[in-house]
Amino acid sequence: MMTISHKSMEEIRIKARELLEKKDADGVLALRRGEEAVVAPHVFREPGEIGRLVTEPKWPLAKTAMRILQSSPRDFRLAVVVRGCDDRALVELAKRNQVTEENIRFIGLACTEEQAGRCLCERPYPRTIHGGKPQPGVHFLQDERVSSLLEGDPAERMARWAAILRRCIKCYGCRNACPICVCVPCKLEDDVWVEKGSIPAEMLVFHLIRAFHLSDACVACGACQEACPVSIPVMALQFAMRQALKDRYGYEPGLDGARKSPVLKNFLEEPETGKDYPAWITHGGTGHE
Amino acid sequence: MNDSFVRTICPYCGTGCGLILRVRDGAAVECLPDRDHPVSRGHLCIKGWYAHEFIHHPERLTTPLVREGERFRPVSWKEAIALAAERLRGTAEKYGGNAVGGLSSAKCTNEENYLFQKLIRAAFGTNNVDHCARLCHAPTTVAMARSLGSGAMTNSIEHLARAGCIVMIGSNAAESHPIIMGEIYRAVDGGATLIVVDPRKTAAAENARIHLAIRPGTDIPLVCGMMRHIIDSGLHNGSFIGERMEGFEDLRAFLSDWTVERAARESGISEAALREAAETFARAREGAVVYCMGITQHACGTANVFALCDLAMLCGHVGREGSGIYPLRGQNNVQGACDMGALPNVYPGYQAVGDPAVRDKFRKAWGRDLSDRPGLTVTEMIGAAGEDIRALYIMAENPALSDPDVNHVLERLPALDFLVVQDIFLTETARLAHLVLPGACYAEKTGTFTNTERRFQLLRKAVDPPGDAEDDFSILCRLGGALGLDFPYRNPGEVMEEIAALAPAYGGIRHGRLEKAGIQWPCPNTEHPGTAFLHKDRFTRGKGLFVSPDHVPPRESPDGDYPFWLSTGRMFAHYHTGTMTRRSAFLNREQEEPYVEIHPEDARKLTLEDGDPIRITSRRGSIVTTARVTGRVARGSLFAPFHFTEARANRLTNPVLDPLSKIPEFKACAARVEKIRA
Amino acid sequence: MNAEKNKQGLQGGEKKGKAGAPSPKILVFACRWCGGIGAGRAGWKRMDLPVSFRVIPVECAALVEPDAIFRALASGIDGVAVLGCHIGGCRYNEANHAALKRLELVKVLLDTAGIGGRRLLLAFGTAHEDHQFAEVIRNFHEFIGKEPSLKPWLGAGEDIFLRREE
Amino acid sequence: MAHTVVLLCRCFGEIDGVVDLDGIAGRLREQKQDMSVYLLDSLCQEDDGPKIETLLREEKAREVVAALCAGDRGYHPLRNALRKAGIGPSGHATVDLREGCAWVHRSDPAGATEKALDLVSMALAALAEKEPSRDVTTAVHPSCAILGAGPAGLAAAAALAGQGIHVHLLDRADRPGGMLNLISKIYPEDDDGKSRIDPFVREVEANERITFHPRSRVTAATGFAGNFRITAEGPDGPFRFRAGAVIIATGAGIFLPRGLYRYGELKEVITQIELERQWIRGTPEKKRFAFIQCVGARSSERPYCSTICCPSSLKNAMRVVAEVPGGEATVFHRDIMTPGSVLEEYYRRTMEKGVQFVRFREDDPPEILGEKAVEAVRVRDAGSGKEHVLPVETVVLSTPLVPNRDNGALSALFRVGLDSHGFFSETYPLHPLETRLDGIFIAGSARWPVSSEKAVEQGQGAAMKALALLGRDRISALSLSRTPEEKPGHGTVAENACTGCGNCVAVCPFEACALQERDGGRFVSRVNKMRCKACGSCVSVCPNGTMQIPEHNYRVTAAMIRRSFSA
Repeated sequence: MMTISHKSMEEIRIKARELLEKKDADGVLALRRGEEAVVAPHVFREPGEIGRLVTEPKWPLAKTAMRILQSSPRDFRLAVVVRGCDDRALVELAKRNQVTEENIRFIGLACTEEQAGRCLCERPYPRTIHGGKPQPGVHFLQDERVSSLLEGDPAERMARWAAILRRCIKCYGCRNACPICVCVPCKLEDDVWVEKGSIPAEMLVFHLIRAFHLSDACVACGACQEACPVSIPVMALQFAMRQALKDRYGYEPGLDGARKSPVLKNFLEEPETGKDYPAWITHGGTGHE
Repeated sequence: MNDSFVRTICPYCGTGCGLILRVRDGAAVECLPDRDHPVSRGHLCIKGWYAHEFIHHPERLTTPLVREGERFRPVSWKEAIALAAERLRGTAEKYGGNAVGGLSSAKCTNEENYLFQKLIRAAFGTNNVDHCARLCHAPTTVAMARSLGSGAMTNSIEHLARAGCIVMIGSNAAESHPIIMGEIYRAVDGGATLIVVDPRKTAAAENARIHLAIRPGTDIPLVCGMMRHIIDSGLHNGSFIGERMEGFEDLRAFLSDWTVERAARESGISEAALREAAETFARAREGAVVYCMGITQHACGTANVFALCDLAMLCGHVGREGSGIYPLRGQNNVQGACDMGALPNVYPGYQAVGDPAVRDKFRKAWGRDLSDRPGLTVTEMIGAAGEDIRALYIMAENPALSDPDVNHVLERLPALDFLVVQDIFLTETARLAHLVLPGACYAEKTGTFTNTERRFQLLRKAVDPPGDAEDDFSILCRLGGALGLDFPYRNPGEVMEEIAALAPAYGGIRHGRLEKAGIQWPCPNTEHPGTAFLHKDRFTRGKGLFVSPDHVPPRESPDGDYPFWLSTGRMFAHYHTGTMTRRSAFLNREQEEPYVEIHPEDARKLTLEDGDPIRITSRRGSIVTTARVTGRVARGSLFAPFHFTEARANRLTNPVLDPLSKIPEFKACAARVEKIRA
Repeated sequence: MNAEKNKQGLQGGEKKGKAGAPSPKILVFACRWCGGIGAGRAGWKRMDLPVSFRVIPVECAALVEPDAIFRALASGIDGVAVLGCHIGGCRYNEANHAALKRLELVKVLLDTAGIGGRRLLLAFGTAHEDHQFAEVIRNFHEFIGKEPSLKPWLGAGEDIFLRREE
Repeated sequence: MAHTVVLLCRCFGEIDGVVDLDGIAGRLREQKQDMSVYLLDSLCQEDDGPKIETLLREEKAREVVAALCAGDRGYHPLRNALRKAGIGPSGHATVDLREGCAWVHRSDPAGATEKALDLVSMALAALAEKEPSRDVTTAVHPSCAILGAGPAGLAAAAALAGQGIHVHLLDRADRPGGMLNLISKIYPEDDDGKSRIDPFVREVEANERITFHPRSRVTAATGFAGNFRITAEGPDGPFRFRAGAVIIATGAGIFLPRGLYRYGELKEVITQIELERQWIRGTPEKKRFAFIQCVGARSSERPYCSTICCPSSLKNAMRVVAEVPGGEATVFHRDIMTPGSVLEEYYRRTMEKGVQFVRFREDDPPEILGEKAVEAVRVRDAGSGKEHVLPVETVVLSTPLVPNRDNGALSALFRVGLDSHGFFSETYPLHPLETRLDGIFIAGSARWPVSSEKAVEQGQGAAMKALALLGRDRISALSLSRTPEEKPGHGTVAENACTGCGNCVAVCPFEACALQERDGGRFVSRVNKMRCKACGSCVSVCPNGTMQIPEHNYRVTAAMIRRSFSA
């Protein structure tokens, strides 16, 4: 029988094969099912290989695509099978001059409803879809593990966060897996900011610096927490900031390559929606009234 | 000019996580977690994320080297192999085969270990083959073999997540086996209680519901106290004991001396805490015991393991998915090296060298006469170096850093007539060799590793070894041939077939079957899916055996001259002797210099500030390092990571051995601290 | 006049505020064209302020890195105030616009983490007069004094905290 | 290792009356060996400067921490001493122990002392991490672009040309003179507008150093102080030129009071400028004039006073009385603004000449009566509260000057700020003719409605400011100053670490950052140190600390934080 994901996989294969046959792409970055159903990333070069291309499990490829493009000649055109999050990530990377969209062929894959649920994804589909049907998004507070960290009395929240972050084994996985984190060196490696050589990582700086550096870039792909060996829901730190950007400036990272982050713009270029700047400041307060 | 992605296995700890190496232009440029891997499921620790960095390090050995005075001369393979064969054979002819010894490697593949022990045993008719398991889990193999019948982790790593109570004792998994720690946290998220027994306030201890900070070397008093309390309050699993155990009455009798009061007093924790821990574990629907070097590296290491087995079996916490005994193996393939018989007393598959039938089987297979006498252990061989042992073949081990009382090691090794070391870097040990053979690292060869949950996993070649270096499989084949043995293997897969034929437990293992997720032994035949957990309905030895653990306090304890407890171990960013991690730029940046943890109050007494240079001295020697002032260690205790060659913690450790397993007492010795005035 | 009283200052020991309760630790980043001037004027007026704050003068609020705020909180500081010029009054064109947006976002993150965005005080254009500066400092001092300790967040083992004390 | 000197100022007891400076000195000496601590009674007296300088020289000081009052700005003796002893911004740090500590903590000496020690330790820690910015210099192009050929622009042009500077004078109109071309006579001397500007116009025509670009406007401007590259649009197409400095003298616009006082409905309701036009044509035939002040000014949407309307009403009212046979003039006002002796005397004269003045309340303005034409004005006297109806024939509305429509575009072009009304704003009150970007100056009604007289003053002032820059043949980025103090360094990129994300470029308020492409399509940010004002915007948006102001680098901040409560 033909499951939804199987059907969409076929659609993706068709697009991928077409790109290679038409010589519209020099390679297709996607998952390949190897011997014994083992899945791993792969750069497909021949239309003949495409039969091995698979779309499950979810496997963020944006960063890998970037690395490949960065070490390839300028005219190298890479097609990438992108889910909504990969798509948004590549857009953000392009904004930061890490890739140029001209070199990328997007093969859009819409996630299944289950996948969207697993990721608490608000936008489980890319800009253009070649495989699958766009499913409704899921609100992140639907997961009680997340909501318990974001709602309720601050003091308890502090305790809960501290308790869970104390697990951190400082694997840097959240950073390494993040498609937007590209800095070398990275502030997290600098003992001026985060002290070295002990775990848990100095929680308050390590995690807040990491979270804040992504405040206007996080595309909510969840790669960070999927990479966390000790199951810390690190992405939960991002939700409120993403929401704030949406409410204040109608901004959502990864949707519009032409629009820079409003946080980099002044109130004349990028006014808060409805008003120039926060109410309290116009009547000369301190945000503490 | 194309990127390829090679699925392989992490070369560090025994967890055996899945790595994907991104290879570009013949170089491994990036490590990615393998989301499709049964054990790690897309997770890696800091070491795994950067496991590619040392592969192409400029200091890699690229050609065989022959010592000439103080210096080394590059030579051809032909010359090198000829020299090795001649000197080894010469020694055997002159002093007898037992004058030759071999240290195999927990870093090398099963196939290589098999070939190594076969080479030593067949070519020289001696059983002088051992490896660093001696220094980590020898007590486990001995004790668990005795009380359960099999010396390996009873269950699978993923089963930890299903436990209702986990007792983690003498293990700092958060730093040494981070991915396994992750499984434990999954259990905690599922409502399990985590009990950590550790003299230090480790990261894991901080996240435990109960942390029992016992005095160093008082594991047996604690466990006995717990068992006593469990029995007294009738929480032991009577039916389980009745049906599947023997020796209960002896244990009950033995425990009569171990009142909770005494146990608490000796281990230095409150009775209440002891009772709560005991009850929580006994009451748990599924209970798991996780332990590591903190248990084994004692002069009473074997007894420690007996105690833990007793505790688990007393509550019937064996033989089910969520329950079990989890010795965490330290090296990526230390399980495999043992399985492959790189031990002085057993052939592959733990078949005793003393058993005539077994010996006959191997004699037929290998076509050589074999010795029936168990050989010498690592520590014994090094102790006898230059006397009973005249020539030593060390494959990818670094005793000059990893063994206890390395000063002693550094004296002994040069006394050898001939020392050949096979490694990927010019290690502290290789520097002492007459002949150095350049081997290949995990990314440069195929073969199998067996992780701590008995899982055979396929290692895939991603890049070529540097220069003339060769993978250890080929080197062994060359040397075997030169020694007149018949090593006709075209690839490691063929070796695996030979192993399968000789060791029933691995009868079903074939490289072809390992692609997807590997196979957990026992796996008797090629249809068998492998075994996720042992002792399901019956113990390997039939009935489980309660063995009464006799408490032996550490041989050396603090006194006027040496007022501190010193314990050694690992820190999260480095691995073992640092041969690889300290050559990985990123990991080294995380922790560049050696340090010793000392409690703030002790520091204050010694007017030590964090980061001050200090000298640590024990009866064996002294090292210069820096102080890390931290509440993680107890008052009067020191903790020294042993990764740092510039401050070899093992210059200090005490080489006294556990009588049964011959493991040295790394975890407890006495030392003193002096501030070095700048 | 205070010759011997002020000697106590260097005796060390548990730092007590005048109330006797441990005094909060407040760090103030003051734009020299605004908060800096306010501080000076408060001085001229001999206003009496709690000793709990330390001022780090900056050219502009835009120079205050969010990371520095996290570093401060992680180093045992209980509250951070950023004093900048009013929107439109920045000496560096619109530098303080972006700064304000940025720091507002920091508040959101601090709230998320349960640390509380109100530990970060933003006074843009409302601290350049003596009484304004004094008011800001006094209120913030009072407010932070009531806030719970950040220990849970810092308590990654006493060690780290101790070690940080240099 | 650099020798450190700490100067603790007692301020004649103002500081150590509260803070135990001797104790602090003691503690400091323990802390660091290679450090000398001095307690002085003062650092600000005339003779202190030389004293400190010799002290620093003798000590061979490389790093200096001075703890004193908050007044250590600008030409403070200490600063001079430091400059003379060759200690730059990265070599010294000052701590405010008086206003910042002693004076506000007099009730808690113990706490104050502790705090003082912390503050000094913070400064020491900061100093240890400070690094000097590398300075750059640039040749000054001895020419100046002056936008607007009104009185301000003309005066500036003449002044600069007179000093040998080449001037590009641009104006939207086809002849110089600006608003003066629309005005018949100028108060208070009653000489006509032409005569006021003719000398300047002649100068412009005669002086070959001045190039007048009629009907031209700037379309693009890049570069920096000493070397701006300007593109303009003229009648015969675009043209480019270089300028070492720019003076913005584009003047202001005129407010048309549509809908106010039936303006546009009755043709006898006119503005001052329309009246001026009548005067230029000849003497108006109407006899009874009413002048209404503050039309559309000092209101909610235009809160400011335009300053020139009262004097011009006085002038025109006076002319009506004096020159129109049987002419009558009444001025309806909220207040008459005639600051300064001359104007006040002028006001007096108009009253003597018989001009009537009626004050009304803002909430009860005069009302224009009449169906087809203006017949009378009804007004309630603010003083008596009585209502009067005065027959008039012409109503003249005094409207304010308003910002030019293209101010916004211009400010964006040059990255100079506008004030809340939309006029060009100065750096800060002590530097009235300078904008926030070095090398760009403002004069005349572009920055505030002023009389032609003041416009001329400001034009000449701006010219002198420009000359201070244009007079030098080279300038350095660090010596370019927007305050009496030197610039505290500027943005510096560690290029090997720059990811080229472009955050700094997007955020820089002065367009000082730009991305530069490197081999392999990699981008790195470069800072134009001449434009950089060291505000630090780029620093706080740089994801990995690549962008730093060496004197205020993140290590400085971190060090201060760690020390902030260390006593």
